[in-house]
Amino acid sequence: MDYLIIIISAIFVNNIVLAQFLGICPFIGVSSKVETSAGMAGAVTFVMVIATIVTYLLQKYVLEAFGIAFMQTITFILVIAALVQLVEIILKKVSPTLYQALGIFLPLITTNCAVLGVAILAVQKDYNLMESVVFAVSNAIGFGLALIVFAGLREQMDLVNIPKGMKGVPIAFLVAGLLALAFMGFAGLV
Amino acid sequence: MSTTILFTIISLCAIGSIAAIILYFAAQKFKVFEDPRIDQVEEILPAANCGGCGYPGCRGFADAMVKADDLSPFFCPVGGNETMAQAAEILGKAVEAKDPLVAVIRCSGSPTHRERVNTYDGASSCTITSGLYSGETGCQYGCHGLGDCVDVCDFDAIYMDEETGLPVVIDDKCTACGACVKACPNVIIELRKKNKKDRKIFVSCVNHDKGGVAKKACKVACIGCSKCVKVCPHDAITMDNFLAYIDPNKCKLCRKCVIECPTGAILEINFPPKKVKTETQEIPKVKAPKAETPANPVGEKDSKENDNNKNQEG
Amino acid sequence: MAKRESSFLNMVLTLLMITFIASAALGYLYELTKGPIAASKLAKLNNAITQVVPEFDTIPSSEIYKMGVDGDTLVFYPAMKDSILVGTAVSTFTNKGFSGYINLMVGFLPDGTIHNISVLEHKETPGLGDKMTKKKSDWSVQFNGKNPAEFKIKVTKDRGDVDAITASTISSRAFCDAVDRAYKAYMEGGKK
Amino acid sequence: MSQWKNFSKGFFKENAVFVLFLGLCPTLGVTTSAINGMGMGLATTFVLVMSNLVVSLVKSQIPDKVRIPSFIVIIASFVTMVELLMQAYVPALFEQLGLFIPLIVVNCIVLGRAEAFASKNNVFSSIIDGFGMGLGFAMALTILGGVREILGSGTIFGLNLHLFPLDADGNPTTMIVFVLAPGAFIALGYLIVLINKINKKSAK
Amino acid sequence: MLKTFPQGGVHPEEGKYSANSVIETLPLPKTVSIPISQHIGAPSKAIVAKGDKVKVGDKIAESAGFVSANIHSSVSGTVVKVDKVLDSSGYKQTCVIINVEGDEWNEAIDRSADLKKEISLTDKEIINKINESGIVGLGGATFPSHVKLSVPDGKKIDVLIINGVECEPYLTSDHRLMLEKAEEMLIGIQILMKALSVNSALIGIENNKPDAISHLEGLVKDYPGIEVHALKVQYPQGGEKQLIKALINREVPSGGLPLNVGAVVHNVGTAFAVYEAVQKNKPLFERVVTLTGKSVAKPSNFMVRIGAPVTELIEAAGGLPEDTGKVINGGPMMGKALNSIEVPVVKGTSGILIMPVELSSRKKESDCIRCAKCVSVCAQGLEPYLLNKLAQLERNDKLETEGVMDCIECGSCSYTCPAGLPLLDYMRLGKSRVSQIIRSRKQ
Amino acid sequence: MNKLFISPSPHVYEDTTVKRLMYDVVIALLPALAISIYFFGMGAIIVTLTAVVSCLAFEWLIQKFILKQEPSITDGSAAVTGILLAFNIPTSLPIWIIIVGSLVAIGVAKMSFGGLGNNPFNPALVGRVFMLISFPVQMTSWPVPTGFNNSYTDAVTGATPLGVMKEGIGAGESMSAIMDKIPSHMELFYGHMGGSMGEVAAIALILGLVYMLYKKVIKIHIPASIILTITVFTGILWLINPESNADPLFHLLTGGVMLGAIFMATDYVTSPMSVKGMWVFGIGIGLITVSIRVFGAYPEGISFAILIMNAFVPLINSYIKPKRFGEEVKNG
Ligand SMILES: Cc1cc2nc3c(=O)[nH]c(=O)nc-3n(C[C@H](O)[C@H](O)[C@H](O)COP(=O)(O)O)c2cc1C
Ligand SMILES: Cc1cc2nc3c(=O)[nH]c(=O)nc-3n(C[C@H](O)[C@H](O)[C@H](O)COP(=O)(O)O)c2cc1C
Ligand SMILES: Cc1cc2nc3c(=O)[nH]c(=O)nc-3n(C[C@H](O)[C@H](O)[C@H](O)COP(=O)(O)O)c2cc1C
Ligand SMILES: Cc1cc2nc3c(=O)[nH]c(=O)nc-3n(C[C@H](O)[C@H](O)[C@H](O)CO)c2cc1C
Ligand code: SF4
Ligand code: SF4
Ligand code: SF4
Ligand code: SF4
Ligand code: FES
Repeated sequence: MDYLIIIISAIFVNNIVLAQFLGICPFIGVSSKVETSAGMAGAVTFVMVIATIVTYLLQKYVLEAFGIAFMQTITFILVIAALVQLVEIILKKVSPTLYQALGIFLPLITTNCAVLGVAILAVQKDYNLMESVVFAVSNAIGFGLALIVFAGLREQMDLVNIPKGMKGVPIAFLVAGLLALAFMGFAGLV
Repeated sequence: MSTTILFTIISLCAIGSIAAIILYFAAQKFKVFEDPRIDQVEEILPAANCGGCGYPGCRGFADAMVKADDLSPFFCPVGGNETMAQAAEILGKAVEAKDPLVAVIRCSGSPTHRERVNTYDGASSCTITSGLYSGETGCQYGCHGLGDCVDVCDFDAIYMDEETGLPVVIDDKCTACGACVKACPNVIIELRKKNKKDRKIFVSCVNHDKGGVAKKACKVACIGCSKCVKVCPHDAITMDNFLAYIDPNKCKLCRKCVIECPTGAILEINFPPKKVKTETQEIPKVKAPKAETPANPVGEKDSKENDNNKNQEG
Repeated sequence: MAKRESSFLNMVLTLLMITFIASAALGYLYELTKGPIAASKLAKLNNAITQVVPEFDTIPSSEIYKMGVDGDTLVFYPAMKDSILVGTAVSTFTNKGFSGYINLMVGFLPDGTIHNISVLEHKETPGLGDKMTKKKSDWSVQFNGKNPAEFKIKVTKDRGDVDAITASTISSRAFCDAVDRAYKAYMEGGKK
Repeated sequence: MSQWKNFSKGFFKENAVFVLFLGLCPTLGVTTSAINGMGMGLATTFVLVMSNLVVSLVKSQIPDKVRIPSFIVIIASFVTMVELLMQAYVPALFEQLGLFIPLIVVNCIVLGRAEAFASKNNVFSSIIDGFGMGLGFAMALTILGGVREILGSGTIFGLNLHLFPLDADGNPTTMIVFVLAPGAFIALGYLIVLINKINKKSAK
Repeated sequence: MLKTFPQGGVHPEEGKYSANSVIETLPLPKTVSIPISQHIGAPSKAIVAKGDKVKVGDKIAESAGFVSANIHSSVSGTVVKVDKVLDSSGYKQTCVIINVEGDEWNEAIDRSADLKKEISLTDKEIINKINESGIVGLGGATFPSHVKLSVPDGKKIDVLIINGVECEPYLTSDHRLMLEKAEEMLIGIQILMKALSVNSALIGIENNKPDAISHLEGLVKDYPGIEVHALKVQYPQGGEKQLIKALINREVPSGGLPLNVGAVVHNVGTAFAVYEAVQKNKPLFERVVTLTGKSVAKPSNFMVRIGAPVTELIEAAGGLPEDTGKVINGGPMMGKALNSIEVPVVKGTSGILIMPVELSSRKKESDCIRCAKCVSVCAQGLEPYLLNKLAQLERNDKLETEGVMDCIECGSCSYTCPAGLPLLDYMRLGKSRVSQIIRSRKQ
Repeated sequence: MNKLFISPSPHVYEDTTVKRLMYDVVIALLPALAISIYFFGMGAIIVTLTAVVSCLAFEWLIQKFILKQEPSITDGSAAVTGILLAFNIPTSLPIWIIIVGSLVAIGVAKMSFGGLGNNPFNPALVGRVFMLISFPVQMTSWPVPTGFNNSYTDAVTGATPLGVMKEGIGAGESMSAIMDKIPSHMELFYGHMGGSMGEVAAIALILGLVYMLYKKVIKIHIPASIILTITVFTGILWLINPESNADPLFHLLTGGVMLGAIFMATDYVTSPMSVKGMWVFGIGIGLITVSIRVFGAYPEGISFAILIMNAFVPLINSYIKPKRFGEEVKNG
């Protein structure tokens, strides 16, 4: 049941993008097409899960063990940056097709606060390893859901007559706002 | 030094070194070579991504140029010779200067000259109209006036003149990308040489009908009388199927044909006024000094109308 | 200035240098700020205690005792004046808030009467649930001077005596839940 | 480029939030009030200026391949410093800004400026650039925070403006949406339109 | 329940004013101008020149390829000139202009009125005869009929479908033909069956022509293998894909032809023309044309010589109404608006419809309200609102994947759109762009 | 002779226009309006007038002065939005809040996207949800239906049946005890209950549905799929435990299910284009509505459910297509 709560909370109620404001830059930037959004969502899921596991271990067995929890930010980001590179390299070797699909998004993820944010949140919430993983996966799904729905909406925006001044990013924000408004309905679901 | 500081240093350095080692191997193993000149060339291109060069976007063009041995088939109409020279310099290759071009509209069939015989009531698109029938007038070759060319111009260089119902090119803004030429279903727009003072002489008509038919449909039609061909001292004019064409490469802008044309189908643009046949002119020639392109479109229109003080002797 | 080459040694050395300097600086700064950070945390705690119990002359935060309740711990801070217990501040919690966890400091007089309440931590919605804080509204004042023995710590909808925050029954319920938990623990054995 | 231009571009022409759309998470996340926005903006400015300074100092010593990791470490150090300092001296604000302080590290503006500007320019220009971009960012956040605070709480910098009618309990009936997530997006959307208009006008 | 196609469709006001007017023969015009391109495919080559004398039924232009058709003179007289004249295509096209002198027929033509039932020719000979006689589909597409009958090796046709649907509002030429020339038509169908070597033919007729249905049902008893089917009234049932689906529940694959599902579709008029060509040796030089319209004094059906000017028909039907706003070659759903009434009748002219001014302009256009009415009326299962937008934005790749090439240009979407959008206009634009791309890809 | 008109085919048009469709919706809404006025009196009139007038005014002002288009308020869509907005709010809502809601509905949700036909979210619902979140107190003070009266903001308020149920379940009461406090199903059917002004009378709304179906304004798929899904979902819950879950009929007759399913989910602009898509859309709305009602914080969820599914419409449209003629054969 706890896992269910984590999942529903992360995907719908406290959606990482629409309620927590994490990963907004790619949300706005990489969402003009549904297909690319799906690729981005896949890449984020991948990195987010691995990063959460690694940072969890780092936190428990290095930072807390040595009493240097204040070094969280710097170590986490270093690890994430290295990890993204590593993933890129391994992927290139192991699965060129997957690399083709996710490759272009990987560099973008380093500076995506969603990954760092989820890693830090998992620690803050005192989750155990399994819970952290579930938390990361659900957040990634929440991110993907928001991104793909949003990309769908933006594709439609290309086909309608948006007033000149609103075209592009402003209308994207407006759509995001209304999407967030709709998602408020999930409030209290957990 | 306290243990905290020590631990801090040790752990961070350890993480740092691990990262560095990983990155080093990454750098070693997966080198991807991309010619840095592509970036350099792309940087000097106008980034209009208009496709006027025939390549998908400016980067595609840069890529193709870097790979090519000979730059002569390449030309960026937006950036012009200057850009091409820069690109050549980066690539260490030679380019020939190309004459700058500008789009001209080869139809003067405004409602006063060309009577409307039908009313079109379909989608506002020249291509759609032309698929349907020959147009609202008796001339099946002329401009439909629904502005497909205006829509495709990325540089706002064409607008529709409300009075004549014909498109007008703003020479200063036109980059000769050729988008309008492709868009016009009746091939009315031509890219012609642009000389220093923007002077041009051309037959502003595309009607291939025989003289009588053409003249009946439109007062300023080329009737294929060949007078201009005979009078041209430079052999610049050819006659094809009752339509005269002035070769811009041969034409020396002597203006003899303009006077000769009985219908006024030949336009001379941006010439000082001439005192011939003034009495037959429909529109008095007011030669305004060529205005700088003003920023707002309304202004543009005004200045353009001055630019187009055509010799319309009907 | 020529760039350094990306040779293996250079890369590792550079990163090592940077991480070394960075960590040394940070470690040093941490040592420097450790004191003030702890102090400011303590100040916050003391401030909260002072708000919820009558005047005292001891340092309650140094005489704490704890009690495990409902899977978490309540912390008690007895406040004395002239060696007489004037009140006890209880740090209590609830997970039933609209957005989960809420942390309150409830001050009880020795007879169990609520002296005052302050909100330490909450994530309730601005404009709705956050009216429980004193900064936003006077709602929580209704608890002051009430003894839960006769004043039922439940919202009126649940047949209690507490008027809920308008449109925020959930937050109000949660608030009552936390106060009630503190009261029960205090009466059960928290009184020392 | 004159230093003034270098400084001022961050406010309008290359404003991180309104024009470049960078650093959006803190922009949306912390701007429930003007003061929060300003605090976050200033914290970012500090990191930006310091990292620009350090990066432009050491730029020639860093091999290309480890440029990004090195920059990240430098930036992360300053972020951690801000964290520690704020925790120690402005704990209330620190609590309000919460998660978004460590996230300065991934704020694309900071790394972006280090990459695009400081690693190519001299120390002085880099500092000026950092100040310009940072204060521009702070300005954007303060404006957004201000708008959201006025509409959502009826106050500005905590000052009650008495804009909204009071309800039965004596609290102002404000548009709470604006301090919640949807309001952040919507307010920013319209602000961008406004700034675009102003930028276009001033360009003429 | 009556058969019909399952998806989409509209039911415009029928307006069949001329349904009860017996086919009259139009008096000979003074001159005719016969375009040398009246069919889909390569334009034929004129084989007469100025000054030549021709008789009715003489070949005046020769087929210029397999997909092309011969053109025969519809009158006797002198060729005045071969020149470009405005025709119903809206453009000036090469026409043979003939001054009518008397009415002298080519001797080979059997002008007797008797019904000739037995079919003496073999299948190959029939097809040759049809080719020779310049027969093209009279259902509107004017596709050379012999091409459809020449089934490629490896393909098997098992049913002939005769299109007597006439789902276009106003038009009644097929209806009258089925009433007045039923026997000839049935023999024509037998000829076609023989040419295709099939032993089953289905005639599909919409239920709004009960007289034609009962008339034919009475007659088919004598013609083994031919069946008459009444169909629910639903436009565009006459489209061959829809008709095949309605009658034999086979679905012509996207991009495919009827022969992919073993069927060939011919119009009733074509069947009649085949009868005349094969049994009477009479090439295609006249056809039934409906002249109708709300304000037309005398909505009529005429037997008209190809090349006769439309003005003559209008005169014969009581003159051009005062309030004329639009003159349409064909029906209101698929017909083509004429930019002049001086143009000649051609093989594809099944009717001339005169619309009053108040019915001539389109609805005011506004933004698409996404009501999905266009989607639900599209018999091809397309999404016109989307294709319209994609065509405007020139998103050609997407247009292709969204199936623009499947559009049969029936016009139901434009007809129904409450926002008055010119959906079909853009669909055609999209189709032409995409087909260009497809063609260039093949090269 | 006149100049001949030339246009590509077709040359005849159906006589439905956007205007006609919209006014048909207005007509279909009249029975519900009448019942609201009967139960809520003056308040209903004030609220409806305010909403309609301000929606029309905002649309006109924005088109005239900001977008510089030709105003098109006569097309009736703003009036529909206005009426539906009014139908979704209690009849005691202060005028200024209604005006703010109209501004959000028209200005933010509709005109910012370019007006009729371009908005991805249902304007009236955006307005309503905006108000609900911003002004929860006012938006949840439901006047008691008393028969025609002149009270407006001073109306006596009470809880809606759904509110009573949510409270009751929250307080651990049994369903039968809760049902005693709630009007009978028959009363719910003709609208004798507290709630938003337009949602109370199922019978009037169904009358509107019948009219719109008859006039071919809408198709049955969306309302049917929503109602079916809610029936099945709540039916399952009810069968599992009738003491803590209300029966399906109760769920259908209370709250905005009927209003939402008939008038708001069917908004052309914000609903899918294909029949299959409409089913997916309706089922989604049904599931989310019940989830929010049963598990969420709000007693009623249909507004949110419709808005959430509005967001999915583009995806539905691009992945759930009508069956193309000749398609299977090609693939097979
Ligand atoms: C975004 C949002 C935030 C909310 N925040 C709270 C909250 O913090 N506290 C609360 O009690 N109710 C909150 N609610 C309202 C509840 O959903 C619920 O309507 C209310 O608590 C119960 O209604 P009542 O208090 O009017 O009886 C919120 C609603 C929404 C949509
Ligand atoms: C929308 C549409 C409607 C059509 N309606 C008819 C019709 O009513 N009668 C008809 O004979 N052909 C109609 N056709 C043409 C048929 O598809 C087909 O081409 C014709 O029946 C073939 O016979 P033919 O070659 O003998 O003309 C229609 C075509 C389309 C696309
Ligand atoms: C390029 C082309 C090739 C065709 N080939 C055949 C064919 O081989 N056999 C056949 O029965 N019909 C053939 N058709 C005719 C079509 O099936 C159809 O009858 C014609 O396009 C008119 O149909 P419509 O009136 O429904 O548009 C062909 C049509 C085209 C355009
Ligand atoms: C059947 C139908 C239902 C409608 N429902 C709504 C609605 O729920 N909310 C609304 O604002 N407008 C509604 N409208 C009006 C209009 O379509 C709507 O304002 C558009 O979304 C504006 O672009 C409806 C119109 C029709 C025809
Ligand atoms: S006028 Fe024509 S050639 Fe000139 S820029 Fe515009 S589209 Fe290109
Ligand atoms: S020049 Fe060509 S494209 Fe331009 S308006 Fe005329 S017909 Fe259309
Ligand atoms: S005759 Fe010549 S000038 Fe006149 S409309 Fe035709 S093309 Fe244009
Ligand atoms: S019928 Fe017209 S308004 Fe309706 S969806 Fe199709 S194009 Fe849009
Ligand atoms: S600030 Fe850019 S993703 Fe968060």
